[in-house]
Amino acid sequence: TDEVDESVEAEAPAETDEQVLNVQLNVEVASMDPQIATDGTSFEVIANTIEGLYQTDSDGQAVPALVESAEKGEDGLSYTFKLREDATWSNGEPVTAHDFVYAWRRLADPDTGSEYSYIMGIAGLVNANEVLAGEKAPEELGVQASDDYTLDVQLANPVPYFESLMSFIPFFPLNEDFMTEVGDSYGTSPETLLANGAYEVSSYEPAATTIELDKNEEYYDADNVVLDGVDYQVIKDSQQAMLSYQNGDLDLVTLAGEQVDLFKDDPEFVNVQAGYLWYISPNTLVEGLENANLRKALATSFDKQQITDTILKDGSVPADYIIPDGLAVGPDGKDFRETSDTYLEYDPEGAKESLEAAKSELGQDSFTFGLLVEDTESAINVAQVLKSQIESNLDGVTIEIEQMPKKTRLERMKQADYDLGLTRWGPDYADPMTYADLWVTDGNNNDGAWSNADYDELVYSSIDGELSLDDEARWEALKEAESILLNDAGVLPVYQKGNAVMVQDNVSGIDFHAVGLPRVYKFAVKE
Amino acid sequence: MREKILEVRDLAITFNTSAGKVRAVRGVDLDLHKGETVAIVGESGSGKSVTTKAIMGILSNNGAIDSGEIHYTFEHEGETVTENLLDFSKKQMRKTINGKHIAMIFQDPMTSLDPTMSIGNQIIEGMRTHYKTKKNEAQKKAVELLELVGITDPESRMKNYPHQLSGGMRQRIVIAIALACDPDVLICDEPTTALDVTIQAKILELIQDIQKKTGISVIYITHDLGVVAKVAEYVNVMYAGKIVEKGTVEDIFYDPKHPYTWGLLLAMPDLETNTDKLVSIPGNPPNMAHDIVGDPFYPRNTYALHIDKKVEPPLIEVSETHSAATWLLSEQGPEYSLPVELEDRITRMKEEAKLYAAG
Amino acid sequence: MKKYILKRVGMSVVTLLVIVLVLFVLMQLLPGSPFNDERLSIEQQQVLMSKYGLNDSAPVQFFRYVRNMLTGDFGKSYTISKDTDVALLLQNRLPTSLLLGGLSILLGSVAGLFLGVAAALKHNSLLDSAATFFSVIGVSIPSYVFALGLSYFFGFQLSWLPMLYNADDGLRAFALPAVALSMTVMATVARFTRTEMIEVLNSDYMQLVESKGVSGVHLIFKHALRNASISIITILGPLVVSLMTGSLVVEKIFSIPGIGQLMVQAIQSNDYNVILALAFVYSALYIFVMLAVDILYGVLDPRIRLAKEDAHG
Amino acid sequence: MDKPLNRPIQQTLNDFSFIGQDNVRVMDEVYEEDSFWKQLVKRIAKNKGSVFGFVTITLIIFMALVGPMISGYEFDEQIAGHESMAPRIPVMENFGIFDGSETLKTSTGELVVNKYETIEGGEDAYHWFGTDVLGRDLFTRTWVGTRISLYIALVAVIVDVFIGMSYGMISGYYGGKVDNAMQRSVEVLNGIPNLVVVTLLIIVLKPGLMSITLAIAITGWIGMSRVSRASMLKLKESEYVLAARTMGAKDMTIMYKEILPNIFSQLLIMSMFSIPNAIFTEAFLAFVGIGIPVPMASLGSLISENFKSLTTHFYMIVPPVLVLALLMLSFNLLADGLRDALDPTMKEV
Amino acid sequence: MLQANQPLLEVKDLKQHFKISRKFTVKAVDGVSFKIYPGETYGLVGESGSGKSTIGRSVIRLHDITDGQITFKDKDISGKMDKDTQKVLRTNMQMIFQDPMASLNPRKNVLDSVAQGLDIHGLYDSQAERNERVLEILERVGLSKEFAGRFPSQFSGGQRQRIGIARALIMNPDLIIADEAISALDVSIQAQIVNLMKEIQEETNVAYLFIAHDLSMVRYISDRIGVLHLGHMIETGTTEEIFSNPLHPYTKSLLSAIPHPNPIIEQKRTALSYDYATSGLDYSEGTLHNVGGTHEVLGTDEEVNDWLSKNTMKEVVGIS
Ligand SMILES: Nc1ncnc2c1ncn2[C@@H]1O[C@H](COP(=O)(O)OP(=O)(O)OP(=O)(O)O)[C@@H](O)[C@H]1O
Ligand SMILES: Nc1ncnc2c1ncn2[C@@H]1O[C@H](COP(=O)(O)OP(=O)(O)OP(=O)(O)O)[C@@H](O)[C@H]1O
Ligand SMILES: [Mg+2]
Ligand SMILES: [Mg+2]
Repeated sequence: TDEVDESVEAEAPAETDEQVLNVQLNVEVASMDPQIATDGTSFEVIANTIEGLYQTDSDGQAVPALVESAEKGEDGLSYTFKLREDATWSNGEPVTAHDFVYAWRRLADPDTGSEYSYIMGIAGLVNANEVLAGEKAPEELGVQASDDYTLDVQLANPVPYFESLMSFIPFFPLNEDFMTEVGDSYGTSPETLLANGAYEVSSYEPAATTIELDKNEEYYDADNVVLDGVDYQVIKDSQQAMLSYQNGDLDLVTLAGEQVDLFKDDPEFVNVQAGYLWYISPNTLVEGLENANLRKALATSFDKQQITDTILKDGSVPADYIIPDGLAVGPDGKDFRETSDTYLEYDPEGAKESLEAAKSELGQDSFTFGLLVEDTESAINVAQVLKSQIESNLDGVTIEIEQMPKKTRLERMKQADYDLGLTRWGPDYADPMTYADLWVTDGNNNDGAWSNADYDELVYSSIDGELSLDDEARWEALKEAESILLNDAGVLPVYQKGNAVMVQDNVSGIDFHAVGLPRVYKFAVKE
Repeated sequence: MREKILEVRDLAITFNTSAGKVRAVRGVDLDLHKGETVAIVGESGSGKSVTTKAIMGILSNNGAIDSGEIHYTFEHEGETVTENLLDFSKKQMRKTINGKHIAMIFQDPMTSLDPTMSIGNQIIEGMRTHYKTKKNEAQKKAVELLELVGITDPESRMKNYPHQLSGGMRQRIVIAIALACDPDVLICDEPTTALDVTIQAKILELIQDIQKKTGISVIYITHDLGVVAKVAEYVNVMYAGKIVEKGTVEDIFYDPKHPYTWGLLLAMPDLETNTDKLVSIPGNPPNMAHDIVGDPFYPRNTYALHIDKKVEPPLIEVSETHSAATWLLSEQGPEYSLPVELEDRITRMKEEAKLYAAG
Repeated sequence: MKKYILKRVGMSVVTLLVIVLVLFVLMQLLPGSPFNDERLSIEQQQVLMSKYGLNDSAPVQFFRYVRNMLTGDFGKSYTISKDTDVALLLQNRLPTSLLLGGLSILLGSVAGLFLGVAAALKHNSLLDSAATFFSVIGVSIPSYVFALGLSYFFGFQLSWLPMLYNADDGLRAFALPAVALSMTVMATVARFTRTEMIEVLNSDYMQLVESKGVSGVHLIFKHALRNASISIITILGPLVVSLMTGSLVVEKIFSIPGIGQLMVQAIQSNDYNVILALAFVYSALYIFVMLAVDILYGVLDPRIRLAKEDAHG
Repeated sequence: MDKPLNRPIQQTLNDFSFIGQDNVRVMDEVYEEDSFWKQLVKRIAKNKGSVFGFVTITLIIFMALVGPMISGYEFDEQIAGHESMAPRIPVMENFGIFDGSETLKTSTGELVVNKYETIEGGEDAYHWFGTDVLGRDLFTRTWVGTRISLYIALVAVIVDVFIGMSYGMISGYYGGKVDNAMQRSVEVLNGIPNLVVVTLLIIVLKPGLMSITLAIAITGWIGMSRVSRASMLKLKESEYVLAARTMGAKDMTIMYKEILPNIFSQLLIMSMFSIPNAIFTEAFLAFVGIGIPVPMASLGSLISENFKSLTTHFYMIVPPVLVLALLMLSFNLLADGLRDALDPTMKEV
Repeated sequence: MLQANQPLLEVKDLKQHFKISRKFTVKAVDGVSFKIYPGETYGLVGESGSGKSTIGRSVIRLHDITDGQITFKDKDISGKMDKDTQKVLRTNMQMIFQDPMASLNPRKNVLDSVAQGLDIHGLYDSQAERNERVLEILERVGLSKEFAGRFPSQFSGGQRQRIGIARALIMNPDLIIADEAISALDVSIQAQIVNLMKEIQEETNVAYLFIAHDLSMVRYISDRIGVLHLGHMIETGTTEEIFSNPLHPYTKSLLSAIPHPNPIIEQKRTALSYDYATSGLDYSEGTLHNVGGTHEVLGTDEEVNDWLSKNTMKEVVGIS
């Protein structure tokens, strides 16, 4: 079979002094198709092989990649991107503006069934929402190639974070000719994949537990790529992964819980911030939880610090906010969090007071709420601590943990068939809006049906209303929105996720990001 | 000249069971001469099979031989040797004695053949292990053997499996297996009890026939006196792990001395029996897991003496060939007469025999 | 025999269809859909549902599924490996699972037979107790504990064998996981063999064989084991299936691309086509193995073989 | 023959007279044998393995009942600061074992720590089996978990006995078409991977002990039904069953009054062999995250919980694995012993 | 034994076929007729597999019969029975079995085993009455009262068989089917049981269908005998008629095969052999011919005449 042939081939050069980075993945790649993939692991592998208009630098800022120069229209409603002409696909074809047009239309086309198609609406392209809804043809989307290397984009409203959005995988280009050639089998083997980035796939099959990437010699910036390749190994058991790391078989692993204790003093230990924010969504349709005081009591009754320090230990930090730290930089050049307040800090006394207030308002002395949790180790552990602390700090409140697979939890929450749900949200782009628009009335992910007219007003205006035209005012408005949400305890933030990773000391140059791509290896070096 | 080939002396065997020690055989003496047939008769559980299994060296693991000797005289590498089989290891037994010199036929033909092996292979197996006979030679001999035991179309039968044959045929196969390595002694442990009368008659005649042709010695175990009458020259009556009467067939049938033998003879109605009631031996045989004090038969014995309660009678010689273990025969023994029915029966039998001899 | 096998195969196909139907019904009961991620709007969910035909009525879906299945098309994966043919996933993962399962069955049953036969031959001896103890330990300790232990000692401490699966290592890659998985097989086979062997060794026909003078290896292999094996393969059948179709935990520990993990993932993410396909493979394998066991009975036991020949020409 | 005729014993004249007809037993001697149960107990008692099994199971049951009460901790009590503490047992600590210290193999070298010495009030704290990552006392949790596993064992036996046995018996007794249909159904059920059935079930139902019970109930009885069917097939042709039929006994009477008592003990023992299976199923469910709901614990869920700390805090997984293994071992040994005791022919060869 | 004119049991043209597979049917019993009168013993003999047990079981309705008619106490018991008929059958016809160990439920003590019939049909008013009757019957078969609480494993074979007889007897049956009831017992015990059965017959006038292959016992106990071969009744008549004048070649070979405890004769005698396949006979062609008295033999006219013309006893030497 193929497998055998490959192994024979792979055997020979393995002994040479190649610089190959060995990286652990937690889960298999779900798709190598930039418009279909949705998860971080797939994004990481795709981003190694395909490059978009922009890429993220080590500070998380969007820097030009395939784009040579960008021109933003006066009103912020149009962009003209000049593409670099030395970029080619791994089959020798040049990367052109048509590839972007093709990919974007594909993204928006309902027939593609891309789960990320809504991002086209976020990006604000003209006709995006109509195309998504199937009311207009994908060809009417506000993007054209005026020549091979010029990409014209029309926006329906100003999108301050548009350029940062362009480093997001769904906007990456695909070659139409190649796609028609391979058809449905795109991304099922190295032969059915094209690369225009730093690496190209040399070994891959769907649901593989090992993936091998080789340096892409055709890459326009190949001179700056030092590694000869990246080998991924899917290892789901963190202990086994750690043993392999200690064996020297891996260069990069993610640690879990208890392991941190053993390695936190190691010079190879690195703590990196991830964008994910974990919070409890209260279902305000449930009796009792419509009461803001009760929600507040719940929100302030657990010790977030203890959760992050003794349970998670992975660099997660308590979240007294809902817009994560390090997500977005405002017009003032400062991180959102730097200039905004904190809310709902752990305050057992205050919690008790709120509870008393709630009790008298509701005329009820005891409350029992179910807490939906998905069945991952950390979520379950966190839930147990939450239960224990809420129950000990709030007299009369009982929490019943209901654990289930993620899909089931999502379904239950979508159906509003829950009391409290431990859930999370990861940013899609570097702007507070990626969180703020979650809790507008009737919002798609506003499972708890929290509703506040002022909040809605602020958010909608920031998206495409008046506020969208004024960056500073918009920034302030989003801060205000956060305060409205959290002062009313519309959600109960718990922590912002961090990752504890180990990187061998002979490895450097790996970029870790909180938004978009978690890890970028383009400039990685292994001595 | 009678040539003694097997001599068992004072053989005692115990089994370890959850119910305690079972003294299955309690000092058995047995002699077998060349070309002759010795029958062992007795009730179920009297120790017949155990005795012969000990001779074959195939006692089950929980059995132990407490005492005794089994002297066997055979040709070994051209010489006639006499060895105590009990000194042989299991391995030696399998290699030198089993099959090659002493072969055995078991009670139930339905279960004594390996269901997964063709009968041909089962027959040649012994030859192949003992004499390393070439396969085709062994097969040729097997076909001959099948013919000898009266199986028609032997070639095609070789390929059959046990389940394809009737009980009578299977027993013939077992006999063929036993004869395969030309043994000197054939032990038949109730070879016909599981078969019906017509087939039984044929098998018995077959064994007699083979004996005539090959001069093999046979130990024949049965509880059917009719069978004994048909096949045996010498008879040992066994009760509760001991031999209680031994003698020639004539001795046993026409001049029985032990009350147990009387009982056995009478329990079987012959064609003239017209009485309302059969004469039966009352009660049940003793439980061998218990200690036996005195004569184990006395509780069932209408001729029991007081001494039977205390002392087990030894074998007392009546004639050169005939002896019985009953105090009735001792010098101090009381006067007694045979049961009337038995007297009648014996007279009748003698007359019958005379008539028959006359034609 | 041929006719018999044909008949059995026919019956198996029907059984298989019923199984698929049952699975289909079960699948309808699963809460949630594969497309309920936070980021999907209701409209988009609908788009995806209709893309995969999940909005059709259950009978329509069922018949379409069966029709496609007959042409080797198991549909596409919805979430695990988005939009890839499930057949391709199977093609990638099944051989590994089969190989691993096969190896551990082989290892386990050889070791188990050995232990069981030894125990039966030396019945009630120290060896017997030791074998019993081993086999009880084997069934008492979860295989993943063995797996991690083996991995730690032989992989990490001693570095003799690879801790992680890598196709390039060939059979070496299977050494540790196969041993870990084989413990249960060994234990089960050993206990069963012991019981069966004792019974067979005790049977009338073994006495006849012994009285022929046959002993040693010949006695054990040609007669005892052959007869005992008729019932041993009965328990081996289901074991083969469950091992061949992967052990989730051991796969996880050694990072083996097998179908055990895939199955759990599929169930948890409502990837119906993958669940169905894997379950189908399982059932087919089960039925196939049962058929094989049946045929093997015939090979080992002439009573069965010949009875079938008689009954079916 | 050649033995001395008269041995030197005291003989009176009377000895050689007839006892007479009267002394002959007309009524029979009984074959004195202990009753079935007495024999069984005797045989079991002789089997060291099964005695060990029985004693261990009794001990474990006792500990499961009493253990959680004597530790002074609640099973779900998370003591802040007490996370991941090594076992510390009074008296033993004086010998340098179980004194609460553990060796951490950090990347920068081995490190002996004793949390009892570093945390506030730690000197007086004793966690006999240590604590888990959430700071819960493992001794308490282990025995609470044992309760669940024992409960599962009980469920397995009950299911085996009620569903499996009845199914097999009915199938075997009626035979023919009934049997055919019933066996086909079993085949279908068997053809569906257990994992799928069980996980689907638990996902469909509300996760919890009830669902686990049900899951075991649905899949656990098939083996037993086979065995009981086989026994039924064997016994239904036996003469005493025929005897009952000739006297006009009803089918149900025959099945449950005549046949069942004869196979019940065997089947009960067989069902003991399904206990490990059930406990493993539960443990497996715990492993895929749909086992017993937290913060409850079963041995299985404890193993899978603490498995994650195997290379960091080795001691955490030891108690549940040990108890589980002991439990399995004991059930197996006991069942083995019982089976051998019931079938003495096997032991005596 | 006085023969009342009215038969207790009448079996007419009984057929019992077993379907083994689609193509293959065993005709275990293929058209057998006979009658049993009150208080008599009817012996059924024949080689293994000839259908003896099958007849016994069909008569007591353990099988659903394929064809034919069975009348018991004037009631048709060959098809579906109403409640009354069933009760008559189940109480008035009883069976004792071959294997004394297997025919008793090992988990039931003697008391319950023997009382089984009473229990099933609720034939007592009080527990005391039930136990009373069991003890009575136990005494009758020669078992001490103390045995009532014991279990079958605690008895010897002969004792167990007595329990089996007691169980049948307690129902006061008119007919007892004894299928090889003594074959598994030792000779010495056989005599005890046969004596017991005879005594009981004298006392209660019960009739026996006595199935056995030990011809000397059958001869001793039976009033009339039926010889079965391959599912056909080939010869029937009084014991005297069959034994003194066996006509059918199979009967002859059967009688000649009985070994007699008389060594001088036995060692020289060989049994007659008979093989259906080579005999040239076809049982399904023949009809039952009465050859005097109640003596009937199966065959065509020619065959029967041929057999009659030969002096039979010479061939079966040693029989009388
Ligand atoms: N393996 C054994 N374990 C325990 N007891 C045994 C064993 N084999 C035989 N016995 C006992 O030894 C005694 C003699 O048995 P044996 O088989 O020799 O009797 P037998 O005379 O051949 O009877 P049968 O006519 O029933 O074959 C019996 O009481 C029997 O219970
Ligand atoms: N339930 C059954 N199914 C199929 N065949 C049967 C069944 N019962 C009996 N037979 C067959 O019917 C034939 C007659 O059997 P039956 O038991 O009546 O013979 P028998 O004369 O009692 O023999 P034996 O002397 O061996 O007891 C045999 O070939 C037997 O295999
Ligand atoms: Mg015997
Ligand atoms: Mg019969």
